[in-house]
Amino acid sequence: MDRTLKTRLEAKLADRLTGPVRQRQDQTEIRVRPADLIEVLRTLHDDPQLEFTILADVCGVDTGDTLQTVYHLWSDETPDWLRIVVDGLPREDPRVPSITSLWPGAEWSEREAYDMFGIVFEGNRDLRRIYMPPDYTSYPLRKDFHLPDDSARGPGGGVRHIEQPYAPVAGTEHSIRRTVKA
Amino acid sequence: MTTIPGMGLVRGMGLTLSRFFQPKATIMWPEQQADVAPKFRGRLQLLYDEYGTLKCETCFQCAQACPIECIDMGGMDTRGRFHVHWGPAETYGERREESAARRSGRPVADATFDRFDAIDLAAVDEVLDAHDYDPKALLPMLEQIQAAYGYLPVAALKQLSRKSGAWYAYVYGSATSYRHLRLEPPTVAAAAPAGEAHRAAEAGYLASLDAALSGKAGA
Amino acid sequence: MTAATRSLRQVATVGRIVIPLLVIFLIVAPVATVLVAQAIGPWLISVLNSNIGILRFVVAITAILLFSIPAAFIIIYMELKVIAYMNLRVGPNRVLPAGAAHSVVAGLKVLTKEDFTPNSADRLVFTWAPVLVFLTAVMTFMVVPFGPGLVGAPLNIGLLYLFAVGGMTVVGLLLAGWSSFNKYSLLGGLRSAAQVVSYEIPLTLSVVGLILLAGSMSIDSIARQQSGWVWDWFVFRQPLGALIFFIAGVAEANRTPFDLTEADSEIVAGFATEYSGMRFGFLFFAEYVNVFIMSALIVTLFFGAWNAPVDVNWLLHLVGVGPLSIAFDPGQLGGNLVALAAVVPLVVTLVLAAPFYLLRPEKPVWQSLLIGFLLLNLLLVGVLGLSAYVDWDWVAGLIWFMVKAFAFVFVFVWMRGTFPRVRIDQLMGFAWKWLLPASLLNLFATALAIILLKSAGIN
Amino acid sequence: MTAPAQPQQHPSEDDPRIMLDGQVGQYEQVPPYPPRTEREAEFYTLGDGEMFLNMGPQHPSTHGVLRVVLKISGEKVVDLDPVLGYLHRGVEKLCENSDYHHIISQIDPLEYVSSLFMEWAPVMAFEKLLDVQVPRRAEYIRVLTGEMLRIASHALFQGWMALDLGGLTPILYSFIERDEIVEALAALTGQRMLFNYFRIGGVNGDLNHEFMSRVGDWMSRALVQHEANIGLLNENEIFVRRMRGIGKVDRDMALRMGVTGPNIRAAGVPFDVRRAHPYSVYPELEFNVPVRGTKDGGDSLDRYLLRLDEVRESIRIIDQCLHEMPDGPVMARMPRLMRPRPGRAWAAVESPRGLFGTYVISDGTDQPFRFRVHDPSFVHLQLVGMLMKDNLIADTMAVMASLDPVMGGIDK
Repeated sequence: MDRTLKTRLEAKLADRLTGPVRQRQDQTEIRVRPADLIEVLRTLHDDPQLEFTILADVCGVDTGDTLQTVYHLWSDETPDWLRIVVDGLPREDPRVPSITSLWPGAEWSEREAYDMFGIVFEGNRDLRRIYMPPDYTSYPLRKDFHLPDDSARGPGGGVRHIEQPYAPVAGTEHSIRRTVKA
Repeated sequence: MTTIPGMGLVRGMGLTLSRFFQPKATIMWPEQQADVAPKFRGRLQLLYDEYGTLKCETCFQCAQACPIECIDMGGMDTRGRFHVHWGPAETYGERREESAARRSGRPVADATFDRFDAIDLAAVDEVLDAHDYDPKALLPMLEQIQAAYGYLPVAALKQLSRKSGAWYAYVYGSATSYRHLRLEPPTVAAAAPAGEAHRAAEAGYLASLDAALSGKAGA
Repeated sequence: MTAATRSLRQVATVGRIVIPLLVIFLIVAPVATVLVAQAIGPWLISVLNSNIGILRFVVAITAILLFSIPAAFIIIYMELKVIAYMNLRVGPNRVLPAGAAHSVVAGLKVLTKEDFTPNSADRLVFTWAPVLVFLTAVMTFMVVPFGPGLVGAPLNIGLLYLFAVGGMTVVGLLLAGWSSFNKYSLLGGLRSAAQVVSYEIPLTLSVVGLILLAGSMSIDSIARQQSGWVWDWFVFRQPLGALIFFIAGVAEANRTPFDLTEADSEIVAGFATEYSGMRFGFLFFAEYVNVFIMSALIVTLFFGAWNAPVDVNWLLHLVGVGPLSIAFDPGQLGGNLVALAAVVPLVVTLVLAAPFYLLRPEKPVWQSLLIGFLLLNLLLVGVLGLSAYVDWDWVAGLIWFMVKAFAFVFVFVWMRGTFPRVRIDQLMGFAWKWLLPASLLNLFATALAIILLKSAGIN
Repeated sequence: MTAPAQPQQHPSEDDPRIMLDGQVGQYEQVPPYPPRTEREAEFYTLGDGEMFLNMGPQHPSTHGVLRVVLKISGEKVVDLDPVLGYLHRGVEKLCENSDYHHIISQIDPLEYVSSLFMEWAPVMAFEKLLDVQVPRRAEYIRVLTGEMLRIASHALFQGWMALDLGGLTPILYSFIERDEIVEALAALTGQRMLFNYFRIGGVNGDLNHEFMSRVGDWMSRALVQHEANIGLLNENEIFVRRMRGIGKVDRDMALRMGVTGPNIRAAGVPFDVRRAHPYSVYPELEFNVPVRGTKDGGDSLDRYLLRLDEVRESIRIIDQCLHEMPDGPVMARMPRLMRPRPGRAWAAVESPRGLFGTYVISDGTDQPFRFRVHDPSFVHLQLVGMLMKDNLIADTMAVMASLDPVMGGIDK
């Protein structure tokens, strides 16, 4: 845990953070709003005291209620990995600005997140499905995607046609079986 | 790169020529078998006894012991109740066509398959809550689940396994070993004639056969 | 009716077929032959004599066609085995000892495969392109001298014919690539067109110096001028020419490192992508026939053709013996010949078998006798071969020519086992920027040297 | 009553009906659906004298089942569009529905050339979630086996590289070199390819005699053999001329494109996760991070040579591991059933291809709620599109091979 990184982040980003800077083991986590994302990343990249030059990962997360995008950064100035979480994206129309203007290499990762979660990255020049066929309609990594056989857990929940939306069961208020407090 | 142009090419050719005369690395399989490490773990296979009978008794102990549940079992359980299939259905001959039809997206009329459908699991969760998710209280939990549903749906067993952390093999083994627990709904027997309807021609043939055989006695 | 018919009725069905056939072959056929020879023999001989050119051509083309197939098989086998050994593998090893018949079996496999034509291909061209490729490859054989006098057509413009016909291969490849209706094939065909046409120029120019030196375009004459010792070969008078010819020849034969036309990691199989069955077999064979022709040409033009590297006669003269010749006519032995033929093999067999019998008395006698008989055969073959080598110069020439040609085939295969492939722009750049100037330089230097030597009065 | 208007349906590429009705394929629009993005529309519009060349998914040199659509003008590549997904099996979804033990075997075949690294990153992430201290001996064994596999992977890279340039022989020498290593690892782990050896909290089984004797045997000639094998290519003029100057990646481009591993070090950036964010026992070991490339970046040849430098460093690390291997247990005391408390963890290792990371979210059950795999090949393959502009078709293979992608990792 790098305490100086915490104080620096609090000083530089101040009100752009939507929550406290969380630290655990070798990871530091901050949360920002979608609208602030580009500015925050630019500050992190350009600031001489932060200099997060390497983008390690871009991914989407479905918490069961809302969607998130998560970015992992590395800097020579700190021994910690920095994680930026953009949360609170609505399930119906998740939109987040693309960071391809800063890291063009994020293009395919954003395509993957779009393919798997349906998150629309505004500004990505080539936002189309990357793994799934072009006529595919659902988003497989979302929690409401019905898995054909619940995987390795024994006698499957039925081998079904692969793309069948999860049918809500009468009497339950919502169709997602697992959620996480994000 | 070397200073003299072409020298690298010549040296490369020298290397290949020297390799031309060296002993070869090929193993002449099958005359010569590869040197396999004693720890090598290859394919699983079942053993036969000296009378040629399969030694496996479908006791599920291996499946329970396997840390990553890579062992699959297929066949009838010891009480001859129904087919048990773990893993991909197409590995078992008798289910192959059915599975192929299902994967093609066509509807398959199969009463036994309904037991794998998703159900309302609120009752299971209540039972689990009441017993503090403790797998030690497996039998009371199974009994209460059966009381709630009338039988033990597979989805309920899976939920029980997932929430309590007990291996599915363990849960399933317990559920099948007690006579008062049942995995099929009590109405399955009533549903059997409905299954006959799928085989209309056969039913008609059976009816006529029945008439031909018992007609004299009936009349 | 008679005893003969009655006894014939008693033999089995097979006998009823075999006995008349035997009668025909043993009695009727010789009699008929003699009669026919008596009747139309002189006329037939006069016809053949007056058409000796045509007869020679027919015999030559048949022999060459028959020769090209096993030659290709041997080269394919060599390629498999040599590259395998260089890769530290064993290579083919299942069909016959050391997999010797592997390529033959592979050829049979190719014959049995489906002959597939793509839907949108130009059927006529697609069908005939492999034939054209194979034909041009075989046609070049016509002027290759396998030994003194062993040449299909002793043209006095043999070299010109060779380059003219050899250049036609590219037409076949281009047609094959174009007619397949496949982009990979098209690229392969165009690549081969560009490559072969570019390398044709240095290939031809590098030989012009040699033509000046030899003063002839007849391949036979060029070969004869290289007789004698190793240093009489043209490679020592035209080293640059030989190098350019070799490099350009590798490119002409589409071999590594210039095998861009069928670069499998880039354009799958080039012009051959859509071919299957025996049509693919033709393309495949043509490639290896081309390899043999290139090696044969290099040997013929620069490495002494059929000549042995040592001047045997000179050596013998040094020792004091005249030209060796086994002037032995079996006919002069007369009746003794029969006795010799009856006794000598028997005696030699027994002599050869004796040590095996004496050393292993526990084994049955017939084994030793069999070994003795086999050894006798080996001995006979060796003696006959040796006498043929000494007595007939075409046998000696053929042996030396084949040894040298297959040595160069080995070099081709060796290069394939070692080198990666060049890029298309490097390939073209190499041809036009390096090989062409170098071959021109070679030509001017040769011409200048000849003029200077002539004016100085030497030769 | 009229039926509601059907949305216009464009047949899928693999719809069998497409082969039955209508004129088949040849003059059909490519691709058979309207463009979805501007980039796609731009790419699939042909200029003057250009044509498409569909390379893959079945092609001798696309490293698995990659499909690349090349837009070419003669032999020159104008633009290209890699199409992924032919090997996609949804490993993230599979892992989210497997428990923590299963994941190790689920993720093993991901990048089948260096599968120990695929186990290492998730295992590290789970250990962070569970707050487990891994025994030092286990860490040393992990480093030892990992570095051996790195050598095997780089050896194979060298052979592939030559094969893609048309050289037939080096791939066999590479496989012989790799075979010795995987045989040794098989003596330790029981498998030759998908080792399934790392466990949460340690490794599955201690070093055994056969492994040690095989390793000693191999180490005694590893360097000599390696030097002999690379002589075939490194001094070869044809090879060097084909590799030099193509696929140049400069420092800024490498950082912006998210390149990691040997590819970024060949561009002059000394970023190596083993040093940049040390994990396991790497801080205790002595080794250099080789860097190549000039001021204006590194080309394909630099990337090739850098991997050979790394092999030498790996041999050094293995030597140190064998000498300094401490005694002790190889597994921490772990509960059989793992239910880490809710939280998030990210762990990254330096795989032979670059930064391989996993991101795990736990919700308190025995299965991860979200399991994210970051594969370096996936990022590197993007570069091909940028590097290939105005190069030749043959260079596509050279550049792609020098980036060393493995389709199993890219398609997940």
